[in-house]
Amino acid sequence: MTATFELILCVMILGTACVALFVRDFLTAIAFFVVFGNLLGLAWLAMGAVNVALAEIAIGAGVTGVLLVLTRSRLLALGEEIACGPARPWLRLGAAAACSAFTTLLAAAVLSIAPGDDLAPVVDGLMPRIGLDNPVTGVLMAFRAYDTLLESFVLLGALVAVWSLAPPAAWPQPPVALRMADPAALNVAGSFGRLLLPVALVMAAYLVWVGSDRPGGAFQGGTVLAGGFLLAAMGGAIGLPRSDDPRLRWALVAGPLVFLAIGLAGAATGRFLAYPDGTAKALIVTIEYVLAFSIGVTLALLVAGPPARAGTGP
Amino acid sequence: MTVPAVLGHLFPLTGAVLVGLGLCGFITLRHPLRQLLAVNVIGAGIFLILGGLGRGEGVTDPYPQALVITGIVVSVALTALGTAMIARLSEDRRAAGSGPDQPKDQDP
Amino acid sequence: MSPLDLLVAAPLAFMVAALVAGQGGRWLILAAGPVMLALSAWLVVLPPGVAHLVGDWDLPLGILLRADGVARLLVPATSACFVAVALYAWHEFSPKAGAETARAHTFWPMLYLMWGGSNAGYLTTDLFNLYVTIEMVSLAAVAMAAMGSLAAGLQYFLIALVGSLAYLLGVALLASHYDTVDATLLAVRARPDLPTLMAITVMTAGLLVKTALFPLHGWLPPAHAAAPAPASALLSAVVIKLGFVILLRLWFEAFAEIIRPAAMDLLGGMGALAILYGSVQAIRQERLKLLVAYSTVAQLGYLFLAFPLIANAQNPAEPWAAVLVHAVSHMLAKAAMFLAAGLMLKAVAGDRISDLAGLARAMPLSVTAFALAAISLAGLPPSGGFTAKFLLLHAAIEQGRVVPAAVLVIGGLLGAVYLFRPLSVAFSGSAAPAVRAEAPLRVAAPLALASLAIALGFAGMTLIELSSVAAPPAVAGPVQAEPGR
Amino acid sequence: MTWTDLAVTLLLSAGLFFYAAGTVGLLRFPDAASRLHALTKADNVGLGFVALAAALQWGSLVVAAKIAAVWLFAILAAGTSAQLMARVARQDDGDGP
Repeated sequence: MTATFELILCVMILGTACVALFVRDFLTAIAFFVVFGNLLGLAWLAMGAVNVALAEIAIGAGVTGVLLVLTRSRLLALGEEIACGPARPWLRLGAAAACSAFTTLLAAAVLSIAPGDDLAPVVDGLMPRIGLDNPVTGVLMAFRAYDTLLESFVLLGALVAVWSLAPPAAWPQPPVALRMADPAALNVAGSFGRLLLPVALVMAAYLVWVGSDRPGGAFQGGTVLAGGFLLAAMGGAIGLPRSDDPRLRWALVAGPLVFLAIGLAGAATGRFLAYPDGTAKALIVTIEYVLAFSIGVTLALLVAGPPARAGTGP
Repeated sequence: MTVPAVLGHLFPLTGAVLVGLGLCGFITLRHPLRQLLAVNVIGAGIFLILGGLGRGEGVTDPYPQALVITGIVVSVALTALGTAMIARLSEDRRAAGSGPDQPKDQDP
Repeated sequence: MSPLDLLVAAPLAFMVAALVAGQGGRWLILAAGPVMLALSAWLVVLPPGVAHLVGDWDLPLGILLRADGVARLLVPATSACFVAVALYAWHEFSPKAGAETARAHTFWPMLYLMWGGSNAGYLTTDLFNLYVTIEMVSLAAVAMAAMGSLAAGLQYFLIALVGSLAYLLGVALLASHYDTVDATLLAVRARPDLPTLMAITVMTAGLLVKTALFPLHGWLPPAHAAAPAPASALLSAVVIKLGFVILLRLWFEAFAEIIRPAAMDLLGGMGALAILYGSVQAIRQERLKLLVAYSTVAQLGYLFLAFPLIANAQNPAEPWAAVLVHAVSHMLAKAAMFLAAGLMLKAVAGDRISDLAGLARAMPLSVTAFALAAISLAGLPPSGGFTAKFLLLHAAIEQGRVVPAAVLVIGGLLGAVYLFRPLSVAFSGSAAPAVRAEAPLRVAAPLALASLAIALGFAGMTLIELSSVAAPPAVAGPVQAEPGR
Repeated sequence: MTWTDLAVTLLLSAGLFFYAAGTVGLLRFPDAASRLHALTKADNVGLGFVALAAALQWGSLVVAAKIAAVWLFAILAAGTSAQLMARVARQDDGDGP
């Protein structure tokens, strides 16, 4: 029964991926990509990896899908075609042959690796030292906190990189407004956004809180928060900030900064990113709350794009 | 190879095929936005390999799970940069007019 | 406290500070420069074998940081490059009231992100952690390349993205197969089976794309040539070195027992072709920055030409030192050359080599910096470049390898040819063009870097000693104890 | 098979029926407005039945409350997006012949 379900799931994942990649119309491609992301989320659920399922659906399908849709509409507004003609036959044939050969080799390599959760006992053995129950949060925030610290700076750096693309004379204006142009539609979206923003706040806080012991965490919570911000911005309930707004700057850096500061405090008393005995849980939850907030703001602004000259709109 | 053994590898194998499909898409699709979508499919395939091979009895190893979450966040950050670059490039080309120098910018 | 942590934490703290400071972000280099140079010096003088686990979480879960010879040579050179580039960029990326640009504000946080990312990459032995650091560096690099040409930046971005994913695929296979991604543990655990070979292949291919080894170099010249001078300097000097360092870790540490001599020869052959192709292309260029960019393609070849020489040497420590000295001196000389070229081209308001006529009289210091950098790049004595190429040639002759020896000699000659051309134009011409005086800092930065590249030629023994600190067993020989925990 | 199991099965079947009906409507109805009508109304009823089945199966009030919240938000999202899509569809019709 389970095997049948997983088999059907995998076939559907591959099918939606094929459509998303090779269908002519790009809007169809994006729609199938989002479905693909949600099916992947189901696959992660089937594997018992709820943390990843949440991240995949919220970030992989959700945020990436929104990014693709927004970019498509911006390109269309500029009159650019996205559905380009098919590649030359010999190129398609060659690519198909090369990729099949590569896939076969990769599949053979994958088949010769025995699946197993060999590190799970190691992680479980270390969990009592940090006082959390969710082992994934343990790995992310303690055993491999260094990765997560650098990753939070990758996210922050991506926003700075996006800002660097602002056209001349656009700095430090806000990005192109996300609010809907049609007044009636704005009304509908506005009441939805106003209703959902507080719900998203509560939901994000909840996700971070349960993340210590059950699936959830800073990245999942931050993404929910970003979704709330974006919906509110589309409905005109909140405006987008100027990129030189000091409050915005502090909101963006707060998470990485607190993480770095706690890491350095650990270095002062012993080891970089080590949590003194008994304080691990409190410190981790603190980092996660501030980090989730910063991630929410950063992701929302990443979707909004670089600063734009006032008066330019889609 | 027995059937259950293949079933144990079901998700990683799907991941391997996704990597191949995405690579094929990256090579044959000419528009950067579609290439970006293909890159995301490759990434999803890699994560499926990583997570699927960490699958034990009932639960999945938290170690690869954490690596995958980090990978997903990094890849969304890069996707955001990519889409912003694509949109800005299109704006610049529009502003410059579709002059004769436009094809020069495209990769051959 | 240990410099291993602070070398990463400090640039990231400065990135945060630059974001919060906004307009004043560029002033931070006055604090960051001394701090980072001091930390680099501290790293160099640490006792050998210093290494520790982040947060004291043990392997295979945790992440090991280590002060080996590679880090001890590359971290200080990287810091020198960043400080010089930042001082040079001081005026170029300054927010002017009324005409603020996005790049004046965003250049500084990205500079610190790249700085922290490079240092993190040199210091860690964890292959997944290296993936995150690669992306930190690429992100800033792509944005800097896009400041010159958005189209070239986008092409670079897509190629770098596929390169990193190939690397990540290899990491995924290794993580599932060996339940660790630490290079020091993999060195013990790795077996020559299909998943391992597959992982090595895709990781190497991905890193070679990012390092732009011929014939995977296509994206480099347009991106590096179009960017603003400080960005070009960082891209050519620092960014591509990270991929090379990871390759060193993979080929000589994690999988030293597995990799066959034929693979080493293949990589060496690609390096030889890169030297010849890049040099010939550099000779053919009419634009100065493209010439310098193709020179990067050629100089990268030397790094890989050395791979089989290290693997087959009686005393591998010598070519190992050579390749690291070459990486360091190329870093300093290439950054100096791009900065000097930026000044020269700005002065004549052109981008062709023929525009430079008579410039040696108008801006002697900048042309001198260019010339000093050229001496090191062409491998003329006394310079770091000479030390490196001499050691490589010595190793090649000792092993009786005619082809690498010939390529080394021919590459040196071709290098002299393409580097001499812009200089001869600059020294020619009877009238000196009228040139606006540049700020002293901007003139001093390339001159200081180029002088450092020359000075390395007098520090040969020190460099060779440094390079052998905590070297992997494949290089240091079996007597050396396993890298410390 | 207990009475709970029977009820769950019945509820699930009812949910599936409404989902199928909604899908048939999406495929067969002639214009955008009626397709949206099929999608939002039928599917939300279907989701309601499935949610009820899940809550019953779980047999915990807290979980039932959570599932009810999920159902409410799904209805809200479906209603809002249907409104927005209908407006776009009407504008497109107005532009057309």
